[in-house]
Parts: sequence; structure tokens; C-alpha cells
Amino acid sequence: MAARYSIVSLVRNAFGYHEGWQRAWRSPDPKERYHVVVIGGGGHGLATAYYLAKEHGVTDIAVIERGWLGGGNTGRNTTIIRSNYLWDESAGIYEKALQLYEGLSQDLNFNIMLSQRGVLNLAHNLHDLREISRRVNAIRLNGIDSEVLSAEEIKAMVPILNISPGARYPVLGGSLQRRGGVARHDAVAWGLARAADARGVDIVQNCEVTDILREGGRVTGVETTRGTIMADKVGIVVAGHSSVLAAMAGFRMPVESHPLQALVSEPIKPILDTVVMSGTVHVYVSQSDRGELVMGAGIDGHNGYTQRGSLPVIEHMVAAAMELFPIFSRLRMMRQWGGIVDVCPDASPIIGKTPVENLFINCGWGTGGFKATPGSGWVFAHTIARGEPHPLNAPFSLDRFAAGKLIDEHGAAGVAH
Amino acid sequence: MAEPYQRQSALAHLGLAARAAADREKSDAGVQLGERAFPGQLNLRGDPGNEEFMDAASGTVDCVLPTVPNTSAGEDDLEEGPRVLWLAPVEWLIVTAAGAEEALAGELVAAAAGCGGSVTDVSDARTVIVLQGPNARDVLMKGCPLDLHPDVFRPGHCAQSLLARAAVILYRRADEADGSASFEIHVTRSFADYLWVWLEDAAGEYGVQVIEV
Amino acid sequence: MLLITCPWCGPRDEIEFSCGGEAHITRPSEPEALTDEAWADYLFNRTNPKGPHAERWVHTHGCRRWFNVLRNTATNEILAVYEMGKPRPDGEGS
Amino acid sequence: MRPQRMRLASGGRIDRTRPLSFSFDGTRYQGFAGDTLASALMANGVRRVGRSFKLHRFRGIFSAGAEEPNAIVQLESGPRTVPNLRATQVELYDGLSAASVNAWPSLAVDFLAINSLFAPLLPAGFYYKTFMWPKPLWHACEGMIRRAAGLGRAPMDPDPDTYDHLHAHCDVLVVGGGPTGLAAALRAGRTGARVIIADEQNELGGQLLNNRQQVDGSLGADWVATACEEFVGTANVRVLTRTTAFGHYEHNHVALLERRTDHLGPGVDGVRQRLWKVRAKQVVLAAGAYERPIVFRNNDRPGVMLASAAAAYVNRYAVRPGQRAVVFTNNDSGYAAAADLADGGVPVAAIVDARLEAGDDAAALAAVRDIEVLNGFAVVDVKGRRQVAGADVSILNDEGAATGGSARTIGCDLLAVSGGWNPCVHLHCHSGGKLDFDSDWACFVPGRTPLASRAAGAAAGVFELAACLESGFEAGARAARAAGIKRRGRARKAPAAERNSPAPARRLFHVPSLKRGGEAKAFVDLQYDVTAADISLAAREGYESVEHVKRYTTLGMATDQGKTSNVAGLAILSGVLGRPIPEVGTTTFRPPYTAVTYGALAGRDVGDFADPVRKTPMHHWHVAAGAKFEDVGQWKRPWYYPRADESMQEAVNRECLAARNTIGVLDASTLGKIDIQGRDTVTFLNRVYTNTWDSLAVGRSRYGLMCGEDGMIFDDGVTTRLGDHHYLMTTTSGGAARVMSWLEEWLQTEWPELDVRLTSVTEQWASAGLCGPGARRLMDDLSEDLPLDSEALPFMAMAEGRVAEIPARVFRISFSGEVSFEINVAARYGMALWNALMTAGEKYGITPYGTEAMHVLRAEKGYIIAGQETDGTVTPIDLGLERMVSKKKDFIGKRSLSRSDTAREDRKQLVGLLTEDESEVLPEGAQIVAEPRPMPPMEMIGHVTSSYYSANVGRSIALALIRSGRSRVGEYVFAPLPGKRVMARVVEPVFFDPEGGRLHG
Ligand SMILES: Cc1cc2nc3c(=O)[nH]c(=O)nc-3n(C[C@H](O)[C@H](O)[C@H](O)COP(=O)(O)OP(=O)(O)OC[C@H]3O[C@@H](n4cnc5c(N)ncnc54)[C@H](O)[C@@H]3O)c2cc1C
Ligand SMILES: NC(=O)c1ccc[n+]([C@@H]2O[C@H](COP(=O)([O-])OP(=O)(O)OC[C@H]3O[C@@H](n4cnc5c(N)ncnc54)[C@H](O)[C@@H]3O)[C@@H](O)[C@H]2O)c1
Ligand SMILES: Cc1cc2nc3c(=O)[nH]c(=O)nc-3n(C[C@H](O)[C@H](O)[C@H](O)COP(=O)(O)O)c2cc1C
Ligand SMILES: [Zn+2]
Repeated sequence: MAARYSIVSLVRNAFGYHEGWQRAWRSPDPKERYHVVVIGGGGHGLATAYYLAKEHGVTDIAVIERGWLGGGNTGRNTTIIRSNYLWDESAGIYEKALQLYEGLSQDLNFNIMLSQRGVLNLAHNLHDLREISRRVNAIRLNGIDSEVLSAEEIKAMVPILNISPGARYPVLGGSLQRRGGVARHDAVAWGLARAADARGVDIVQNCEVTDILREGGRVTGVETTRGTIMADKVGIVVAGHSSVLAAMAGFRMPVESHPLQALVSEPIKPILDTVVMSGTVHVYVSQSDRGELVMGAGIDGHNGYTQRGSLPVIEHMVAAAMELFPIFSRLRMMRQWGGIVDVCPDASPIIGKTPVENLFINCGWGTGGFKATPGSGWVFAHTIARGEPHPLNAPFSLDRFAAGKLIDEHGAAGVAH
Repeated sequence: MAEPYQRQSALAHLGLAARAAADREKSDAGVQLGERAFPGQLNLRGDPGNEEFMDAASGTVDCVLPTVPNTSAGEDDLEEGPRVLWLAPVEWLIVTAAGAEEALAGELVAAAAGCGGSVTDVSDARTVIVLQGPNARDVLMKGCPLDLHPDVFRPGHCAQSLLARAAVILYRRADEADGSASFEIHVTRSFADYLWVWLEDAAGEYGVQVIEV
Repeated sequence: MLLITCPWCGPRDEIEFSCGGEAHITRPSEPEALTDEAWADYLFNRTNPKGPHAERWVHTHGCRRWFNVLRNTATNEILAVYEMGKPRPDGEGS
Repeated sequence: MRPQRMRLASGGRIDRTRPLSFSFDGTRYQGFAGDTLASALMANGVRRVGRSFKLHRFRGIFSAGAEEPNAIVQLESGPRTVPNLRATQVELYDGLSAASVNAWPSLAVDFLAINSLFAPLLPAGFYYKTFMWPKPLWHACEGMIRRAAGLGRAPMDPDPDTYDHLHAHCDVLVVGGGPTGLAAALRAGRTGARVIIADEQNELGGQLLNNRQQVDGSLGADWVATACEEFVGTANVRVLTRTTAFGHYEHNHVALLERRTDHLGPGVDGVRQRLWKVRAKQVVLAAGAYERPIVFRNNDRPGVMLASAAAAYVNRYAVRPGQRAVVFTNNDSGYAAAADLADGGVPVAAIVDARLEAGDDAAALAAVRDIEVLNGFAVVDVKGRRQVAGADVSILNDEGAATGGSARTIGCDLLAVSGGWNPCVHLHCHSGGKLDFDSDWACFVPGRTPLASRAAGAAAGVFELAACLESGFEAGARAARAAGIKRRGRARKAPAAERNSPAPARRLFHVPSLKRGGEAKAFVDLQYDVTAADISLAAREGYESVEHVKRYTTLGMATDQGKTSNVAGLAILSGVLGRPIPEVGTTTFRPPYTAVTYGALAGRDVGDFADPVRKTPMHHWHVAAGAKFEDVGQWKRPWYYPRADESMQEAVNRECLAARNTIGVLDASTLGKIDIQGRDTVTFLNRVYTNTWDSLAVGRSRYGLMCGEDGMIFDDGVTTRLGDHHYLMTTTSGGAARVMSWLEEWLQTEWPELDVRLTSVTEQWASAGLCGPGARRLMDDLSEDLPLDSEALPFMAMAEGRVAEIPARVFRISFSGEVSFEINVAARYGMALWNALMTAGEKYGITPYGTEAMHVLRAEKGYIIAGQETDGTVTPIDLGLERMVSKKKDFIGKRSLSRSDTAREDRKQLVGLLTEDESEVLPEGAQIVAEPRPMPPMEMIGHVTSSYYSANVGRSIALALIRSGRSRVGEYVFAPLPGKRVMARVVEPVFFDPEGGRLHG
């Protein structure tokens, strides 16, 4: 069991020139067989393993990651966390996640730097206002905090925002979820990995799953670049690569992978204390603790696995940001990058069983799954352990597409976040 | 008959005639801008593989419909006759002098309808902005992703593309007497105001003269 | 930004085009005869491969023609451009 | 003004006849034209220019270019201030004012320098390990961390400057104008190829400006001038200086940032910065190489500097970077720098060479100048707190560790370091270029690339000048050929330079400290205070991947993006992990190469140009009439027309009443219109609309609903048959473009056999909708040739004729439930028509109404608005429009309607709501519950889609989508709102004239 982190351990280690710190997680060679293999060492995969161990007592688990932990979308998202979704099904799962987030630093004994600084969604026309009103009412009746703000109230919170009525996209109002905010994305992955490892989970990096072994419609293990690993149950949690893994297991999915881009400015002294999002102008912005303005936009239109996107998307994103924040004009973009997001037709995830017995999948979080990380792991762990979904994720089954029972969150995910 | 004085071009509200009068002496401008109001514009559809159609349509417009992408046929000077721009493998834009479109449309329908052709009058759907002068190309380059190098996009060439955030049809006319390039930009009526203001802004550094077209 | 060769207009910047997703998905001739699953397969399921992908593009701000592109989604290399209705040039898929 | 005490009396590329005054941190100094802020500060003996990010240690100028980690300044103040510029890249202009960043209250006295004392508590990632308890503590600490972090400050006012974009095309783009790039551009240019050569500096020349090498027998800089003259005479070569290629994107799309006025000072007319978007057939990357530092204890003290930079200050800027130098090197280039320093008046106390032997030429450079050379030695520590006072040296063993043997301190205030060279591979890597490892030079060099791009010269790991020139020349020729240029041009010979015989470098990135814990002061990333100890710590804790090390320690994440630190960092990591450097790999190189102004990225697309505003032909009338506008997509539509002191509600009431009692007129020009021709049009309409079209007669109109293939309503509108095979379709204003491309998609991709042609005519027609009891009378007044009575022109019919002498199509269609005439005229006559209507209609009390009244009027009739009653989850059946869903034929989306969930009985259905309190207007978006509870959560059964006060009905009305709504008609439901709860009765969704008598009247 790893030593606990605290100010005391920090001071103690300072005297030893920090030479005494233990590994945050082991680096084991994979065993020949596990009860559960989780494919994908992003936040969701690690959370799945952690909650399998913590909530269900399953510890014979390997998390198989083809690169480095958190190197997928977990390590490249704009870190916005909120639970202000329209439909009851979504509210249920995202709110579960937010509640887990609220205790996660303590639970993991790893400061994930959760910053509940509030998330603002702006309305720029009458249609936006109507949608915001609908959403806020629904969120409140689901027992989740949310409120409508006037343009002036928004200005008071975000003084650098341009609310001039003459703007091309005037700010007519907006909604605020105060409990929303940001967290340090890498820390979420690392904290989960460390806590899962402490409970006996094997975390295997630099190990790519190349095939999914089946016998008579039932999963038996995985083929990897580090050899065959047998398993009673396998969970696929690979975000942008979901279709690739599904193809290995012989089924197709309603998922497409798209580039999603983000960028950061050079670090500056604090000027923005909340997260500001606008679906209409297609941008969302927050300022990180280090001082960079972190910005993201919508997906690039075509499928892609390159982790890069096109410059015009960036130009639009920046122009949109400047419409809201004219003072950004002289600041500078320091770095841009892309991730591979897995998008479902209804902009809601798929969490549940697959056509292959004992093979489970958790994907389709698209542009907005970081906020769901602990909740997603929590329900997926339940699903794997029990072989049946938890009520919170039952609506997000793969067969909802045949039935037509879609959970259309396009309004919510019109732009990525 | 509706009186011509009742007409309003897309840019009527900008008072371009007065500005052109005021700019008449402005000789050092790098860019000249003007509106060619009320151009006749007919959208023609048909199958270029259908000889009957090609003969009928070409006969009516007095030139062979261009089938090479991004090229035009017919007259550079519209007073001499219609000009035909290639838009797509099955689509052309016939540009005529103001007022000539109605008769031509009638003739075209008569000639080509029987062999699968169709004609739609779109004279009011777009206006034409004329952009010329030594820096005309520089201005276009600020908003248009096409390669407009004089040897690549030559007189008589046309293309559909984007200019700033407006969709346009670009046509390069014969060069001006001083050797500088001249372009006609067909832009959707409701985007015309945006595009004009954008062009003036983008051309600002070269000096702009508003001209009467 | 991709450089896409429109089969008619020639090479143009990506901003002139829109991507219409996977190519060669034919609308079932008798939808009513399909099960919900088979219909959903047509409607929603996509191959979404990492590698060569046959997809449809339209030259939105050009000739407005639709055409097919074979593009490697892992590298963005464009392997072929071909007309609607023509089979995939690499012989893969349907 | 103080004298420039470190300025050399002669030499350099500065103009001593043009003195410039400037200030730094409030003190005024003088420099010369040709200086950078860094060189000018150095000329004035200013050595401390900033504080580090975390520990707030003093930092001095470290380099002479884009790689600078330390000399970060805030330029100017007020609306034109720019944070985080590198002083090494800021060209001096008269009156320049700059300040250090991240120090408060001043650079000399900085409160947060106290962090230095706590440094032992602040190793990499310390915050992950603490502030977790008590829970609220973190919130407070976060605020403190945030305030302490960040470097410079954002301007607080809008930017007065302008920016723009330029699309360019060329055969060969050469990035970098050093000897390599020049040779490439010369060669390619001679073939007649279209060439663009871009360099980030103020003039071409690259390293030739900084050193004293010769090309073709003359001084490098003079050769550069000759080459530039050749370009001036060549129309096909375009030279861009002060232009940084910052991103190499897919398919050879290269983005350049040209800084046009920054060097002239603030407030100069013209475009400040221009973004060039170059589509190049071929790219030659001749971006040179960075010298790299060697990491040792206290290597961050002001006075530690890259050796080539020290030489550049002497040669190019005629400044002495110190009084007495020690050069620490592991390769021959340190000797050249030492020679330049010595010749420039900076005595070199010693060359500390990690190698046992230098190359002959290099050794000779030291020998002639009598410089002591310590072979096999390394610098292990630096003396001096505020700046370098001396270098501690000691013998190195074979493993590259200092032994402590022969230790001595050499007094100096300049410690010039050369750890070898790293080719500038950034652009090569941006779009998938791979790296190879050159083990001779221990550096990464460009490998395979998917792009039509090649590296040359120092950027390709070719460091010798003669070879650079050849390499560039060759690359230029190949690029032109690959771009399809047939001519060979005047080939001539490559420019030539003297060859020398360098000795191999010694692989040495880091000299471990002799002191325990000393590594905590051995800085790898100078800007973010990442030390060798941090890297070891990360690896020890299991953050072994280079990407983890980066993120855990923040190595390479600062504004310099690790240009001088990344390779050293991963070399140290490689040592800790015992894995070879290439196996450890690099982090990902991402654009931009150096930071890019947001204003430049946005270009002209700001303010009024952020998005085009579309205006109808009657727009200016509405403006003059004082209309308030609503944004619908890009359109501006009149929302309502308030009179003098009318409130919005009063105006809307007046407009609504007029429309039903006298005449209302609406500008309907924004509706999408598609001209459809072809023999198969009926078949086509049958497939895209849910209802059937076989029986529509010429001159008649029909309302249609379109679904997506998922069965959900997508758009609606009226289509009219104009002729045998000729139809006119209308769509919603916002949906026009979408519908057009959707229809075109089906035609071209699924049904190419159909003879149907679509042409958008939205903009061809201006359209005014007249409605109300007086409408027909007004039409009668204005038209002579149109049939107007209900027999000849019944509801849902169309006629062509003249209105106010203007040729028009008149449609009897209605969105208000009144007798209406929708008059379409060519757009040029839109304003004329409108004026005629207003003039002739005045006596009948014609009243223009806006979109708000239009919404109320249609809601009174229960007509839906696609996008308001629908949201992508609503089927025609949900809206009670079964009658519009054909049973007989297939259409897009039909199959989806019978899916198990879509066919459910208890779906949400459109109903009307009447609040108990007639004056209470439910907010649109209110959620509906059947059983209210005192507190959430509550089960929601639907929501209000439209809600208005209706002056015609004399009370509030609402439309809502409610689960099993139709079977709830008559029941009461509730809308729980913040602070109250509204009760309403479920009713049929028609509130006015349910029989529809007025429509046909
Ligand atoms: C630019 C950007 C901005 C975003 N912004 C936000 C935001 O603000 N808020 C928000 O909530 N969400 C946001 N998201 C979405 C969010 O990042 C993702 O939904 C979430 O991180 C997904 O987590 P994951 O663990 O499922 O996937 P990942 O973190 O991508 O993890 C999947 C892992 O699977 C591994 N893998 C793939 N194939 C294999 C294989 N064959 N074998 C082994 N391992 C494999 C991958 O290497 C990867 O590490 C954003 C995404 C992007 C790209
Ligand atoms: N002695 C040695 O070991 C050694 C090592 C390295 C280099 N050198 C010398 O350096 C020179 C190398 O010549 P070279 O031409 O290859 O490189 P260079 O460094 O002389 O020129 C590169 C140029 O590219 C510019 N540049 C870099 N990135 C850019 C970008 N993204 N956009 C625009 N401009 C950019 C730089 O400002 C510079 O002017 C030779 O003189 C060589 O002898 C010597
Ligand atoms: C919230 C957030 C903040 C970031 N801040 C920085 C930063 O300060 N400096 C930096 O160089 N990169 C920053 N990045 C970008 C990362 O360096 C990196 O580009 C990103 O995680 C994607 O990984 P990749 O570029 O290695 O593919 C940040 C990324 C995120 C998601
Ligand atoms: Zn085309």
C-alpha cells in the first residue's frame, strides 16, 4: 500500500531530497489471465478498474493501455465539468459523476485540483434564450443546481466579456451552473491509477490490444503486443478507437471518430474566473491555474485518427472567442492540438453490453466525457461486475438505436465542451 | 410595366454613384470598386453529353457552352452579347447585359426545354461587384483560397469559391488598358453589403476608388 | 487543411467542401421489410476505420457536386477521388 | 542618458547614427537601430531581466533568438500592451517601453522570491500531494496559486490594431533565410519556380549575421546582400522577413505570421500582423539549429548564456555580453564563440571542454588567442547569487560525471555554454514527420514525412557551412523539379565556403551535481523552473513516459515550448531510466512554432465581419421605421416595430390585432425558395416529403413536412406547382441552405436517375405577406390583372400578374390563419413593392408586423415552427399531423416511425395550455409536471415550446409537448418555476378560429 500524500509527507520527504517517494503505480508485466481486462488506460478505463476494486471487490484486473496513461482524450481535453444536461437520463449519470468528483481528491488521496468556479452558457439570440430556459428548468427539476442569468449579471461575473448590444453576437443572457468548473485532467488519470494500483489492479502501459479473442460468441481474452491475456470479462473503454476495437470483436457501431481541437494561450495573470461557453459562436474558454487561456471548439467535419485538425477551425474558434472577449486580441496562442473523439448520432454515450457475451463497451462520450469520468467508471464497473447495467446507464445501451430510443443531447453538445 | 427607377440594386443604399462622382479624380488608388447593377443572369441546366441540347443552347447564346471547368465562353463585353460561365458539369451561368436576360431566357427555354435543358432567371439573386486595379489581386488573396496568379487564373477564367465568408463566382475579365487585372465578383444579394464593406476594408491599404460600372 | 481534388474543379482547399460521411451505404430498397436492427444498421452504424476510408464529399462552395474520396484517416493521405456510383478503387469493402 | 557601457566601438549590424531611447522597468536607456531589446539592455549592462515562474529566481538573457526562455517582457502599456514577448526578438524602436513580468513589486524586490526558500517543499507535482484536507483549503490555495502563476498581463481594452489574412500559392516555400535557405531559394528561383522565402528575423542571413564565416570568398553577411539583390530582380521569388512559419499543416498548407509594424512601435498605420496561408507544392525546411545548453547546478544565473548567442551579441550587435568569459563546450563550435568573444573584447578566461581533444581548427582558434583550454573538464556549479561570479570546474570521468578532481573556480561574469546543436525539427513534425536519431551529434534529425517537404542544412543535421550551402542548393533544385518545374535554370555551382575538420562532439547534456540535493538547482526548463531533480523524481514515481514527465514536471510547457530544454530533459530521463535517448523519444511538436497573436488568427473576421449579416431588400425601410431586429441565422428580421413609447408587448399586441382586424404586412423575403424543374419532380417530392404530391394541380400549393431518415421533423414549407414539370419549394428561413444541400445530396448520391434540377432562388425574390380582412381590398387597389376572389384564387393557389405594376407571383398561403396574399417580386423591386403597399394601404390602416407578432398569430392557430415545436426528437405524429404522413408511399424517414420506441403511444405530443390566471404568460422552456412536489426532483412530462400573450384571444396561450398529451386534454398540469408554480389546463392546440373560416374568406 502506497504511502499517503499529505503536507506532512511532503515536508518529511523534503528532508530526504524527495528521494524517498514511492512509485505512484507499479509497472507490472501482464499476467496470463485476469478476471477482468479493461482495454484503455484513459480516465474512464482507470475509473472502471478503480470502482470494480473499490465497490465490487474485484481486484484481479488489468488495465491495458497502448501508450501512456491518460494519453488519449483524458490528457487533451479542456477539462470542463458540469452536469447541466437536458434529459433525465443524462442528468442522472452526469450528476452522479459530478458528485463523485466533489469527493474525488479525498477519496483518491490525490489532489485533482477540482475548481468549482462555475460554468456559464451564453445565449445570443431568442432561440438560445428559449433553449436555456428549457434546460435550466429541466435541470432544476432534476434536483441539480442551475440558474438563468441576465446579461448584466453575467457581466458582473465576467467583466472582460463584451455584452454590447451592438456586437455581432450580443449576449442576451445565459445559464450558470455554480457547481460546474474544471479539474486537472492529468491528475484525474494519475490519481485513479494510483488508487486502483493500491487496490491491486495491474496497470500495463505500452501494450496495445490487437485482437479480441472469442469462443462461441463469448469473449475469452485479448491478443496484445505483449502477448495473449485471457480474461473472463473484457471492457472496452478506448474512446476514439472504439470502432477499431468493435471491429476486432466482429461488430459495428453507431460511432464516428472525429478530430477535436483545442489550444492554449501563453500564461497570463488571472483575468477569467469562470468557464464561459457559447454554443452559437462555437467556443468555450477557461483560464487554467497556470494562467493559460484554454479554448476549444467544435469537431472537424470528417472522420480522423490523426490527433490533429485543420487551421480554419482554429481561426474560427479564435475569432469567436474575440467576439466575446475583444481583449484577447493581443494575447497569443502558445500551443494547439487535437484529440480523437467518438461521436454517437444522438451525442450520448453507449455504456453496456455488446453482441459478444461478457464483452462490454463504454464509448461515444464524444466531446464531453471528461466530466463523466468517475460516474462512467462507476456504472461501468457495476455493469461488468453484475453482468447487467445499473439503472443509471441502462438507457445508454447499444440497442437504443434499433428501438429509436435516442437520448438526443445535440443541443447540449452542439459545440464540444 | 414596372419603371426602372423603382429598381434597387443590392448596394443601392451605399450611394455608390455619388461616391464614384466624388472619386473621379482619384488616380492613385490601387483598387477600383464598383457595382454592376442588374446584370442579367440565367442559370442553365443540361447534359453536355446531349448533342441536341448543346447545339440548341449554344446556338441561342451565340457561343459553344464551355465544358472545361473554370472557363467561360462568349463575350467579355456584355454589350456585345452574353457570356457563359461554367459552374458545374451540368450547369452554366449565362450573364447578359442588363435587361437582355428576359428575351434570352424565353429563347433558351424554347430551344433547350425539349432536350432536357432548364432555365432559371437568377438575375436578382446575385449582384456583381467589379474589382480592378494594380492591387485587385492582392485584395482577393486576403479572402479567397484560389490560386489567382495571373498565369493560373487567366482572363476569361471563372471559378466558384469563397471570398471572406461569402460564396462567390469569380470571373476575370480582359486586363485593363494599363495591364492591371479586372475581376467581376458575383455575390448573393443578401451578402453583397457585407462583401462590399469587407472589400473596401481589405483594400484600404492600397487606396480605393469607387467607380461607376 | 486538406487539399481535395474535386473531380471537376481541380484541387481546392478543404474549406470549400463538406464531408458527407461514409460512402457506399445504399438506402435499402424496401425499408418496411427490414427489422428494426437492420434499419438501425443502415441508419446509424458506420465502419469508421482507422486507415483507408471511402467517404463522400461535396464541393459546397464550388460546383456543388458530390463525389467519393478514399482517404487514410490515420494519415490524411488522399488515395483516390472518384465519382459517385463507382466502386471503391482499392477493391475493399462493398 | 547613461552611456552604453557594454557597447563595442565599432562593428555589428547596428546603426550608430540612429540612437533610440527606450525604457525598461521605468529606467531610460539608449540603444541603436538594429538592436533587439535584449542587445540594447545588454549594451547598457542590464543583466537581470526577469524572474522565474515558480521560484522567482533572477534570470538573465540566455539566447539571441526565438528559443529564449528567460528574457520575457511586457511590452508597452494600455490597450497596445503585449505580454510575454521575448526581448531577444523585440526589435528596438524609439520610445519603446518594456517591463519585466512575474515580479512584484519590482524585479529587484520580489515578494514571491520567498518561494525560493520553500523550494524544497515545491518539487514537481507538489500540489497533487497536498491541499486535500481540510476540503475547503484547496479553494483558498487555488486562488493563491492562480495569482502567483501566469507571466505577463493581458491588455484590458480592445485592440486598436488590425490584422489580416492572405492566401498564397507557390511551387517552393523555403522556411528560413540562413545560408541554407538562401541557397535553396536562389537555386529554385533560377528555374522560374514561384518561390517564397520566409524568415522570422528582420533580415535574411541566419547565422551568417551572427558569425564571421565567409561564403564565396566574402564575409557571409555581404554574400547575403548579394543573394538578396538577385531576388529583387526576380519576379518569381518573394522574400518575407519578420515572418515566422509557425505551422506546417496537412497537404503542405503552411501558416506564416508576418509582423508588419511591430518593429516601428505602437500606433503605426496599417495592418499590424498578417497571417499568410501558403499552399506550397514543395517545402524546404531550412530553419537552422538551436544550440543547446548543458545542465549543471545554478545554471540559471544571469550571465549563463548559449555560446553562439554570446558570439552573436558581439558580432551582430556589437555588445559585450560580459567582462570575462568562460566557455563551456562539448563540441568545436564553442571555440569559434570563444574566438569571437576574445576578438570582440571579452577576455576568455578558459574554454572548459568536456572532450579530451578538440578538432584541429578549433584548437588552433584557442591557441592563437592564448586561451586556456581545460580538456576533460566540466562546469559543475556557478558562483554568484544575483549573477554569475565564477564557474566551478572539475574533471569529468568517462561516464560523464564530474569527479570533483582538480576542482577550481574560475572567475567570470559570462559563462557561455555549448552543448551541441539540435536541428529545428518543429515544422517537420507538425503533420506527421518522423524523427531519426543522429548518434554522432546526439540529436534528432528529420526522418520520413508524409508531406512534400524536405529539410536542409542545419535543420537537417548538416552543421558545416559549406555543407549547408550545398544541401540548400540541392534541396532547392529538387524541390523545383518535384513541383513540376521543367527548366533547370542557371544551375551554376553551389555557393562555397571553407571546409574544416571538426572533431566529434561529446555526448554531455547534464553534469550531475557533486552536492546531495544539488540537482534541485540544476535547471532544465529555465522558464518553468524544472530541474534535473524534478525529472528524476518523476521517473522515480513512475511517471516514466516522456509525456508523463512533461506533464508532471511541466518541462517544455512554458512559452518557449522547451526549445532549449526538451532534449536535455529527455537525455536526463534517458539516464535515469537507463534507456537510450531514441527509445525515450520526444514529446509531440505542435504548432505554433512560436506564439501567434489571436488577432492575427482571427484576421478580419472580427466585429462587423465576425459573421456576415444578411439583409432583405426591404431592410432599410424597417430600419427607418424603427424596427427592432431579431437574428435568425445570419438574417436580420424585423422583430417588432415599436411606436414612440410603446413597450414590446404593446407593439406586438397592436401588430397582432391589426393583422386580424385590418391589414398586417410581413417581410417574408428570408424564407428559403428552391426552384425545381424536371420530369421526375413529383416522384422526388413524394420521397422527400411525408405527404403525397401526385394530385397537385398547376397553380396550386401544398404544405409539406420533411423528416430526416430518423423520422424526426427536419423542415417544413409550402411547395407550389408552377408548370407541368416546374415547382417552387419554400423552406424555413434558417433551414434554407440545409434543405437545399440535403435535397441535392439525395439527388446526386441516391437517386441520380431522377430528372430533377434544383436552383436556389431565395435571393431572387423579395416577398411581402399581406394578411387580414382588408388584404383583398388592398390587392384589388394595386392589381389589375390578378384574379383575387376566392373562386379564382382560392386558399393554396397561386397566380402571376402585376402588383403595383410590378410583375409578381401571388400565393394564397397563410401562416396567420387570415386571408393572406404572399406577393413575390424580383428582389430589385422589393422596396418598390413594399412602398407601394404601405402607401396604398395607409387608408386601410396597414400595419407592418415583425416575427414576434408572426409567432403569436401562428400560435393562436396552433401552427408549428420547425425548430421551436421541434428539436430533432419530434415526429409528425407527435405533432398530431398524422394526416400528413402517407401510408401509401415510402419517404425519407418513414421506416423510422415504426421503430418500437418511435411508435409508442405515450410519446410527447403537441397540445395547448391555458394558464388558470389568464394574464400569466408561461415562460417558453418551462417544464411541465403532472404531480408537483414541494422540492425537486420531480418527474417532468414535457415542456412549453411557445407561449405568448394573445391580444386576439384576450389571454395568454401556450403550446407544449407533453407525454400522452392528447389524452390529457382537459386535465390540469403544473409548471414549477423558481419561486412559484403555475397551473394550466391542457387543451387542443388551436386557440383562434378553430373552424378556419377566416382563412378561406
Ligand atoms: C480537445 C478536446 C476537448 C475536450 N473537452 C472536454 C471538456 O471540456 N469536458 C469534457 O467533459 N470532455 C471533454 N472532452 C472529451 C473527453 O476528453 C473525453 O470524452 C474523455 O476524456 C474520454 O475519456 P476516455 O477514458 O474514455 O478516453 P481516453 O482518455 O481517450 O482513453 C482511451 C485510451 O484507450 C487507449 N487505447 C486505444 N486503443 C487501444 C488498444 N487497441 N489497446 C489498448 N489501449 C487502447 C488509448 O491510448 C487511450 O489512452 C474533450 C475532448 C477533446 C479531444
Ligand atoms: N559550428 C557548428 O557546429 C554549427 C552548428 C549549427 C549551425 N552552424 C552554422 O549555422 C548555419 C546554418 O545555416 P542554416 O541556413 O541551415 O541555418 P541558420 O540558423 O543560419 O538559418 C535559419 C534561419 O531560419 C530562421 N527560422 C527558423 N525557424 C523559422 C521559422 N519557423 N519561420 C521563419 N524563419 C525561421 C531563423 O531565424 C534563421 O534566420 C551555418 O552557417 C552553419 O555553419 C554551425
Ligand atoms: C487543460 C490543458 C492545459 C494545457 N496547458 C498547457 C501549457 O501550459 N503548456 C503547454 O505547452 N501545453 C499545454 N497543454 C497542451 C499539452 O501540452 C498537449 O498539447 C496536449 O495535452 C495534447 O497532447 P500532445 O500535444 O502531446 O498530443 C494543455 C492542455 C490541456 C488539456
Ligand atoms: Zn467542384
